[in-house]
Amino acid sequence: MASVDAAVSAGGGRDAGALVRAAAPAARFVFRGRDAAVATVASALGTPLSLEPCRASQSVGRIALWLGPDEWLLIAPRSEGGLVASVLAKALGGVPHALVDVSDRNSALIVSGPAVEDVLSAGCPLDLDQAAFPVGMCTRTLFAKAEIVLWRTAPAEFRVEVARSFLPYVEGVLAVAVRDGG
Amino acid sequence: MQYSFLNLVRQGLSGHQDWPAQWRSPEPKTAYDVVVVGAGGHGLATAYYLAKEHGITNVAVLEKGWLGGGNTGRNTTIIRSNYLWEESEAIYEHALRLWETLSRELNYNVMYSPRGVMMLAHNVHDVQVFKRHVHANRLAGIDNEWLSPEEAKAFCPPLNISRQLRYPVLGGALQRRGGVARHDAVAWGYARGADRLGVDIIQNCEVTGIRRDINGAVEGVETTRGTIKAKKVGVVAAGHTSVLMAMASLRMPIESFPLQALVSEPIKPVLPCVVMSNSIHAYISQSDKGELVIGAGTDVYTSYSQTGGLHITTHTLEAIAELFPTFRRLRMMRNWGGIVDVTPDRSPIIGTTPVPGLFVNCGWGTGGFKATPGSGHVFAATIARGEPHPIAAPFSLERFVTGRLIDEAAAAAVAH
Amino acid sequence: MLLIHCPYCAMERPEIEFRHAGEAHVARAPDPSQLDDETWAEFLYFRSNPKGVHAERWRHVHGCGRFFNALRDTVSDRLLVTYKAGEVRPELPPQEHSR
Amino acid sequence: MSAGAFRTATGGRIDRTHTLRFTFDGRPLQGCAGDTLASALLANGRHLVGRSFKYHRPRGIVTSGSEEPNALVTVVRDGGRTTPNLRATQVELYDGLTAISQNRWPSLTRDLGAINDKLSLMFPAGFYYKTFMGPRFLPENWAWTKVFEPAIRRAAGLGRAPTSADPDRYASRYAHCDVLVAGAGPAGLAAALAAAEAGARVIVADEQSEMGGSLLSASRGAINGVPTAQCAADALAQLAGHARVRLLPRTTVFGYFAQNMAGLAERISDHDPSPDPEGPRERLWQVRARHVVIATGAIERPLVFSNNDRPGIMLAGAALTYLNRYGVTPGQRAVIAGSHDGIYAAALDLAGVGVEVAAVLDTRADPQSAAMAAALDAGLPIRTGTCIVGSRGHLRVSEIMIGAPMADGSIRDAGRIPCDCLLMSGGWTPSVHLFSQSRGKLRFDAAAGVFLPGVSAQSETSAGACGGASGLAAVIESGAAAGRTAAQACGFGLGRARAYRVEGILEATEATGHVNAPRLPQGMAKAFVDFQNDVTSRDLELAAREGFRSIEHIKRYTTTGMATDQGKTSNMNALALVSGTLNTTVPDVGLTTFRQPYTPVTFGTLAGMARGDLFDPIRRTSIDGWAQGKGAAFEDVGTWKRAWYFPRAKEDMHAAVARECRTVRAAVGVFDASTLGKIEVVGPDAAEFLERMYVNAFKALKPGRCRYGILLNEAGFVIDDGVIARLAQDRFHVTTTTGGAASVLNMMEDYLQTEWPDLQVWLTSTTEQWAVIAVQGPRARDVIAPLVDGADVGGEALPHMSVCEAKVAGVPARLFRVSFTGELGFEINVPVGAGRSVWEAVAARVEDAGGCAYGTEAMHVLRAEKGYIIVGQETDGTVIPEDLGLGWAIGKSKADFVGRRSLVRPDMIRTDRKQLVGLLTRGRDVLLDDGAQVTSVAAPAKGTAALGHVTSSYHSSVLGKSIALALVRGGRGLMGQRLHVPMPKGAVEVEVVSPVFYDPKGEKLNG
Ligand SMILES: Cc1cc2nc3c(=O)[nH]c(=O)nc-3n(C[C@H](O)[C@H](O)[C@H](O)COP(=O)(O)OP(=O)(O)OC[C@H]3O[C@@H](n4cnc5c(N)ncnc54)[C@H](O)[C@@H]3O)c2cc1C
Ligand SMILES: NC(=O)c1ccc[n+]([C@@H]2O[C@H](COP(=O)([O-])OP(=O)(O)OC[C@H]3O[C@@H](n4cnc5c(N)ncnc54)[C@H](O)[C@@H]3O)[C@@H](O)[C@H]2O)c1
Ligand SMILES: Cc1cc2nc3c(=O)[nH]c(=O)nc-3n(C[C@H](O)[C@H](O)[C@H](O)COP(=O)(O)O)c2cc1C
Ligand SMILES: [Zn+2]
Repeated sequence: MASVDAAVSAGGGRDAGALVRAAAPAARFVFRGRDAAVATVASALGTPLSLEPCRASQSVGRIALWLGPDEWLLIAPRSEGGLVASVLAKALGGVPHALVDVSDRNSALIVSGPAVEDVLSAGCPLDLDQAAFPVGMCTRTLFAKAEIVLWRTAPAEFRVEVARSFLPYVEGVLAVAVRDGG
Repeated sequence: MQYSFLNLVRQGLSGHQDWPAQWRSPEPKTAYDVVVVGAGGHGLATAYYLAKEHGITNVAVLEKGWLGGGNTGRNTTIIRSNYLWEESEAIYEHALRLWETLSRELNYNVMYSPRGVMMLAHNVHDVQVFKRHVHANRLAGIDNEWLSPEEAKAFCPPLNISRQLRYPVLGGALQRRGGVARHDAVAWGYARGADRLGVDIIQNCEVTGIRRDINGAVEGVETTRGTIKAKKVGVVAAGHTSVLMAMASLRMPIESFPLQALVSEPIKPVLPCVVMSNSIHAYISQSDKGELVIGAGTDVYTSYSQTGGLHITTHTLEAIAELFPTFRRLRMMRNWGGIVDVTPDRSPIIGTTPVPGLFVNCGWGTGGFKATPGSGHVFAATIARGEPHPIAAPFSLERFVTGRLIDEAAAAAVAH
Repeated sequence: MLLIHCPYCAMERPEIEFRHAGEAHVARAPDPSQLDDETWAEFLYFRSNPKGVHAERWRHVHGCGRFFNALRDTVSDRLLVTYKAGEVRPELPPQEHSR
Repeated sequence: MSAGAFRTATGGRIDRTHTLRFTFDGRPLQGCAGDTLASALLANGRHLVGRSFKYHRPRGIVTSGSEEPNALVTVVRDGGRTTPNLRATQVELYDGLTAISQNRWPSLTRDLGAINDKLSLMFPAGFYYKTFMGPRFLPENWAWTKVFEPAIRRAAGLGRAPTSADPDRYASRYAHCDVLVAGAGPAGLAAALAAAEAGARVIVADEQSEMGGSLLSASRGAINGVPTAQCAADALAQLAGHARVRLLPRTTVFGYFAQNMAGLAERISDHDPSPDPEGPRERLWQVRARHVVIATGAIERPLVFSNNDRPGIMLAGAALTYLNRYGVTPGQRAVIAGSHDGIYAAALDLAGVGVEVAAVLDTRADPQSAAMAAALDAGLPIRTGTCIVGSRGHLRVSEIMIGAPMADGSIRDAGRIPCDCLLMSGGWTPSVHLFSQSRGKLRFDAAAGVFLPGVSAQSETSAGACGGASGLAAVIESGAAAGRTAAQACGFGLGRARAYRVEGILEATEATGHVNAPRLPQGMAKAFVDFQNDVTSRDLELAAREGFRSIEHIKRYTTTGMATDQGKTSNMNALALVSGTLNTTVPDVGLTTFRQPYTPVTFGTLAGMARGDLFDPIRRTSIDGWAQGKGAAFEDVGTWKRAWYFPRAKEDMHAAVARECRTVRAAVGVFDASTLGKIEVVGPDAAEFLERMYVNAFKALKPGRCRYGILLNEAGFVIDDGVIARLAQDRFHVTTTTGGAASVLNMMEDYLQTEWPDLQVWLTSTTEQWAVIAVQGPRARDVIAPLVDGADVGGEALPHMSVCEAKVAGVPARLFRVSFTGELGFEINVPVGAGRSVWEAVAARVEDAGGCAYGTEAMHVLRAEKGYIIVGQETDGTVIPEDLGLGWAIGKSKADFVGRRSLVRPDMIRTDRKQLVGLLTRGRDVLLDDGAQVTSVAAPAKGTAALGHVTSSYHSSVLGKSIALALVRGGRGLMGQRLHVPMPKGAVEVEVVSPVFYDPKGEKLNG
């Protein structure tokens, strides 16, 4: 911010610059279980499941978002849904756990751009500064009056998972926020 | 000196030099027949009726702060009696009848203003619930009528009845005898009335202990101004009830929550009645001074702090601005909180306790201002006779054991 | 709006992500049918509602979803400590009581 | 001279080359860019701007900031943008601004309401409590409600509310920072710089359009060699250079909440003559700061003397601001009075631009200061030991009366001084509002006579004048120190302290000046303490005389401090007066509570973007678009929109619902049940868990079968119900009511996590995973069979209350054989993404089969015909299963489940509880009202207790009559009896019947 004006306009300017787009269709599973099952899932999925709170892990397009101490949201390309389901089912065999297909439950948006923090801050009460919400952090939280799962995928990019029926609302609030520069 | 127009004129001519104190500030005596703990509207009314109706004048009302400074001094003053259950109808209607004659009774203009309380329905379920109220109330002889959206608008012109609203107004239940009163005047009027009958109102006197004799019966209270003896103690401490009852080792079915209210800057009259919307949490009227008086919801956690979170306020104003889009540019001038004592069934507790000589009147939660005269009246009778007044009887503590709750919340969300 | 440390997320989060869940350590009897009406009523309805340090339950409902316990001063509304469900109520350093 | 006769030739921060036109009460005037409405009015010699609340006294501009009590105006804009009660001192001038005065009729100069001033003896504080109760010969309250109260209401209020809806938008933002600095005067700027230089993330907010606070009003002196007036700009430029600093001008820190959360109101577009119609007008900031620096300055106090409220009487500090910041002189001949050195600086500056200084009156007997010496040097007429006792003038002060206090407390007449303005300073009150809101404890500084921040309750520091610092050097020093402390509190290093060298300032010798002992009026004259609410010294005395001791009582009785300025200029004066009258000390009387907001905040700002469609989420099912296409009417159920009925040409609701019901019974209907809550309960202990939660037995339920589940709360009352299917040994598909979805899941998690953590079972919400298409009616099987692949939908393979997996219309589905209509029924659950397409395939076949889509209303009628309950309609939180005739559902052999213990409490086993029954009206078409009461006689006496109430009432087109469900005391024992339902047009006779009106044997379930 070179001048007073620039500093001020970041608070209210309209050229703030953030883009909202739909994420590619995905297969999703909620996996819940205890330690034994967690390890099994990780190896079957090919992605470690973060045991550290509020952290995402991913490899080869398979994503595991920590949602709670016994709950992960697994995301894979839509086309791999069936495969993932069967691989996990097989691996988990007799291990107590819950694996529930929620592919259609959520929709996802990608919000990106230099003003992404301000735009999301129009509705999200969390500190989105990179020091507080680094790349790789994920969590359930609120966006205005909707619950979302927020995952920072890059310094200026977040993925927003939202229950399907809340999508128009979240998009509506985001549109206003983008227009207002947050 | 009687309050009257004539005396006002007379005093005006002599510079208002001769008005006596509205109440004394006496030193506490060592003993009283009855000690009332809490100089809110309910406690003061209790003392007034003890003296007036039961001839018990050797009474002290002990107040830890300034009289009327609890919820009596911080509520949105909505008065109505169109409650659902017969037990509730009885007590709130008893109170409403007293409101109608209260100013002259006390010789103090409490500015009771029956301008109508309208409760809005926003969905089919609301409509069903309110119609049930209307029918129940009519049977009980309590006025309550159903208004179409257009009738609601005619009664309250600034109301937005657009069908496009997120939660459109599908109609409303109107109690015309409902309204508001000047909250401070209620406390002051009862204080002056009780004082004139000989009651000692002792402010800045916090009760810190309840003394019991070897049989466990009450024999007095400890206060920050010394021990005061009394064989009968009535606790009327609203949000602080649990704290006081704990002094007698009693646990209560009560939790204390912050409840907020706010006023706008004063404007010329725009809102002729009281409007309540339970399902989107908004309560609004306009005071005689011109401010919009707006009630919000409770915070979710128990607290004794008389403040609340901003998000509760914003939530309320969202609803107000949606229902009254012409108010959106008006401004909040002051926001405050009170501590309300909430029972599991949102109905009060009035009566005896397991401790002989100890009486309690509490649990009015978010809606006890309207009950002030009736509550004081039946509680005075209960203390005087040592057994519950018939109207108070259903509101016993025992109901939580038997399960015979009087659940106003179940049927109608919040009850202001 | 309070700021509450979630012991499962291991960070402070804003109050609106949580749902308050009443007094903590009010245990449900293993076999309620053994209780008399008074004791059952005590469990259902009677609460300590203290002015001062209060043990209460919160759920991080719009977060990790876990229920946990907190000690909060109901006069200042300050959260003194939070701890996981099932853990015993922690002792507070003496000065915390007096605040 | 452009833009006003009272404009100085040079100086100030306005742009003299840029003239702005505006009108006040219709009169065209001119100002300059950079003016406020107040400064522009003053530049035109206009002091009279409003009328007071009660007595309608003519009033002028008293201050230059947000504390202004008098100069409230309505700014008129297009449409619903007109705004009342704005402070002229805060309204930034723009070209074309239209302002009008308030609370006067017919005009500001001739206001009929001023009669109140003449009659004021009848209107002391609290007069209304003492009268208006009669006359006795009229009914109680009649005169009050019909005559007096309406008159009082009409007289009260200030401006008028807009008459059309506000078209503007409001934005909101959460923000986080290390250090929030409230106020950007010298203290705030120094704090912000220090914190920023230490590396902290900083937000600086100032309510004014330009940052700099008192620096903007400085006329002399320099900091580190830079002229003071330039210093603010330099500091701001430096701050702007820090990437982690956010500067928010026009932003009021209005509230300080728990755990260092602050509420900020940013005004974005009101100062703009033609604001961007798309942009927001204001923005709410909810800032969570690790440390807060409060640098909000101090507020000057008026003097209290007779008629101290005339236009032309203003605060000395304000006059300095008008002069030095706006290039405006307050008049031609000024008297400057006070008990504080500030008066000398004001006098010197005014004299410097050619204003005639008629007198400088210092109430102090023997003041000694550099400032006074400078004034003496300049030859100004100074009188010490002198006070003001009154003023004269009609719409503007023309003369003041002065006196000399004598040793015995009396005052000797010391003459009169003609003038056209009086500039007063009763000393300064530190702005401890935010500190106090943070729940910090104030302390009384007896030496300075002010309340100052004492013990902090949160992580904050007060700096500058609000913290008691006096003199610019000390103010800056305290600001810089606060900034460093703040950064350190956030874990940043202390860093190098900047040095500030202040020169050439006329420093005050005392921080604030004692609260001026008021010079109380004689005779009829009034001395105002709270200007806006017209509270006089006499009102305060009266309150004390009437026994009000607590300042809280006095506030409420007299309304002092309760106006829109919340006593910013008046509270300390009131306090001094009261403590004098009560013969105690100021700290003993104490302050009233400081509450947010610091200055009023627009409702719209607080409501933010929550309006219209964004008020609350609008949730629509995947099939909703289809229903809209068919012209369905919708109803709100929680946050969902549900198709209510599907009217065809010319049909009203009644006709549509009747047709839908008949069609379902005769052929088949299709219904969107997607909003039902769904929870997948999985794990080895799933059955055990459900067994404990629900009243029903689930351990015995076989995979592939369903059971109707009833959920109680621990008090035994029904709170939810739904069909629960066992998909596998360890997997259940639980459904809940639409409204109960979230709370049931929460309750289940609660028991699982805290009561039975040992159970190995996990819950996942699948409400939004599945679209649910209910196909009900005798032809239901015919309709779906061809679409189903991989399962036998025959009655043997898929009996009532069973479930299977299959493909429906090519989509993997969970297919339930269940019925909420009493007809043969299926509920097809498919992933939401395929919901619409499967629905369309099913709906097409339904139509071919002579069926139709039906909405929630028909669903309600159909289930009522069968006596099926709806939670929330037949139940209201006070109903136990037995009341509903659902006792059979309770697992008899179960030792425990949620709510079981409560069912044997005394009140639950009473025999006269209300029980669910059916009611048939005598006339087949008479429809009972929902909620109508049931009585034993047709015309019960007033106050008779009802036997019960109607829970559901419909016209059944299928049965050709009206039906109702009701909860009636001992109802199951009253079968066949006649009761009555009082309705507005008279009681209706009803017969008590079984709640199952249709197909009591349940034969239709099998098609
Ligand atoms: C924001 C808000 C809005 C409301 N709106 C409405 C409404 O619109 N309509 C309505 O009917 N009701 C409303 N209510 C509820 C209503 O205010 C209360 O139910 C009612 O005023 C209670 O009166 P009270 O006399 O019992 O209690 P209070 O007025 O609170 O009096 C209790 C007194 O006990 C004193 N006390 C406590 N502990 C001690 C002790 N140890 N020793 C001595 N004294 C003690 C307290 O200081 C207090 O003065 C509202 C409440 C709030 C907070
Ligand atoms: N202490 C005294 O008695 C006294 C008297 C007069 C002048 N002064 C001088 O005034 C200066 C004081 O400097 P300072 O920095 O402490 O105060 P200041 O008055 O210069 O600055 C305070 C700033 O805070 C802003 N502000 C106040 N409340 C606010 C809120 N709630 N939200 C947002 N902004 C808000 C004001 O608009 C102002 O710009 C010094 O130069 C001092 O010598 C002091
Ligand atoms: C019905 C009602 C109207 C009020 N009107 C005003 C008002 O016009 N001005 C004002 O400053 N406060 C008003 N208040 C608020 C009081 O100033 C005060 O905030 C409230 O009594 C709580 O006390 P506290 O803020 O001192 O804790 C009003 C309060 C009530 C209950
Ligand atoms: Zn958490």
